[in-house]
Amino acid sequence: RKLRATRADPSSSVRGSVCGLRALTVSLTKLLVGPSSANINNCHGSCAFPLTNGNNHAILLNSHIESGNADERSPCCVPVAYEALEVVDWNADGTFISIKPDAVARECGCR
Amino acid sequence: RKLRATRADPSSSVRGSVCGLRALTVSLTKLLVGPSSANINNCHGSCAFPLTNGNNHAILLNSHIESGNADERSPCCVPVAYEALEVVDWNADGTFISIKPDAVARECGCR
Amino acid sequence: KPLQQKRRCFFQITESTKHNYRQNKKYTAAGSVSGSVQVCETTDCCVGYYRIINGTPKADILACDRIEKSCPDETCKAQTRINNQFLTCMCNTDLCNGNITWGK
Amino acid sequence: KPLQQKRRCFFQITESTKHNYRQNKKYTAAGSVSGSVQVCETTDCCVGYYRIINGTPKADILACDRIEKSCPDETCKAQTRINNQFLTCMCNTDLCNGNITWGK
Repeated sequence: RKLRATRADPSSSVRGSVCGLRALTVSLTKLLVGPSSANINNCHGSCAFPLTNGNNHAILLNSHIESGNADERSPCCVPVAYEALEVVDWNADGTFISIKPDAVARECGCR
Repeated sequence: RKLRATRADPSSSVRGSVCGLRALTVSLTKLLVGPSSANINNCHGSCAFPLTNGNNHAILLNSHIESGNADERSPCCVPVAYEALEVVDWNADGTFISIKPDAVARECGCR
Repeated sequence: KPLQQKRRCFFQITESTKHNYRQNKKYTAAGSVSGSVQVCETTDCCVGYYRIINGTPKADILACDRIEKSCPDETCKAQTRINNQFLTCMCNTDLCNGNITWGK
Repeated sequence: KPLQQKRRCFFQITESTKHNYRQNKKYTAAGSVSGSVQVCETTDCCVGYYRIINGTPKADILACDRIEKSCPDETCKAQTRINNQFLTCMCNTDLCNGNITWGK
């Protein structure tokens, strides 16, 4: 059910690594009581042709841009699936365990 | 259930328009038999502080970047909800009506 | 707005394969069909989609429009698609999708 | 690996509000509780989470660790959080989370 992708310029195949997941440990001490840090992962890499993990909108957008519309926002490598993170959060009454949804990236795609 | 967002530098409030949906008409003549063009929309705008349409991962990522990690991939304004597009597709046997899922952007967010 | 007669288009869908036929039967929802004519319910556009076999266009779909949404011409002017493997045409007069017209 | 005794931590959760108490009861899943002591099932870390009221830390949670995952110190060294409104400490010896220690 995916559209076929075409390209305008076959010479533009030189590119960085393809869009994918990379570990990223961030400090949480400014936002939360615990934990002090967590691996939330991040998405990095190219979304140029051929799109290996794009949906139909990204394929159509890439085709439009490769036809000469370079000013349009091009597909971006972003998380498309997440996991929750268990933390110790806080309110006026003290600290409490809380589940933060969509906090850890689990899968990347071109969107 | 969202994390509170904090910022490192209160002076960085000058920014472009906030991440949102914009119309985008693309030609489909290279990919499909019909229609000749369609409005698939696209997402444009800033994902800087304060994140109005980010999830917990984007909030944590922004906090990490504003703490001085400028080399990390920052949140990107991308479609987070789509509609399908009805088209006339083709195969070796001829042309046929087909529903392409996730072809038209309906909502944007920072991811 | 005065009472207007509904657009009439030629109707035909090939049975090249079960899959394509099943999909293209959706065109019957665009208006009531009797024989080879369809009376359009929600459009003023007739369309034709053709496969080119040995240089000759063979109609896969003739019907009231479902997806093009616009048809500025009175006759069904051929537009090539996918490296000249297919033709598309659309037009805005009664039974205008029976013949492809060429050139400007 | 020789048979080892499981880590024992002080256990306490406040009933400041129903919401916070209901959430913090999840700490009982980290090990069996008898009185004010918990025997940890899956961790060697004890933790303490404190709110600072009028300059004095008040324990909200004392328990076996669920979320910190690492505890290099033998004593429970105070770490301030959220503009000194809260304290966190974690440690890796039996009943080490009964007292906060300060400084390096």
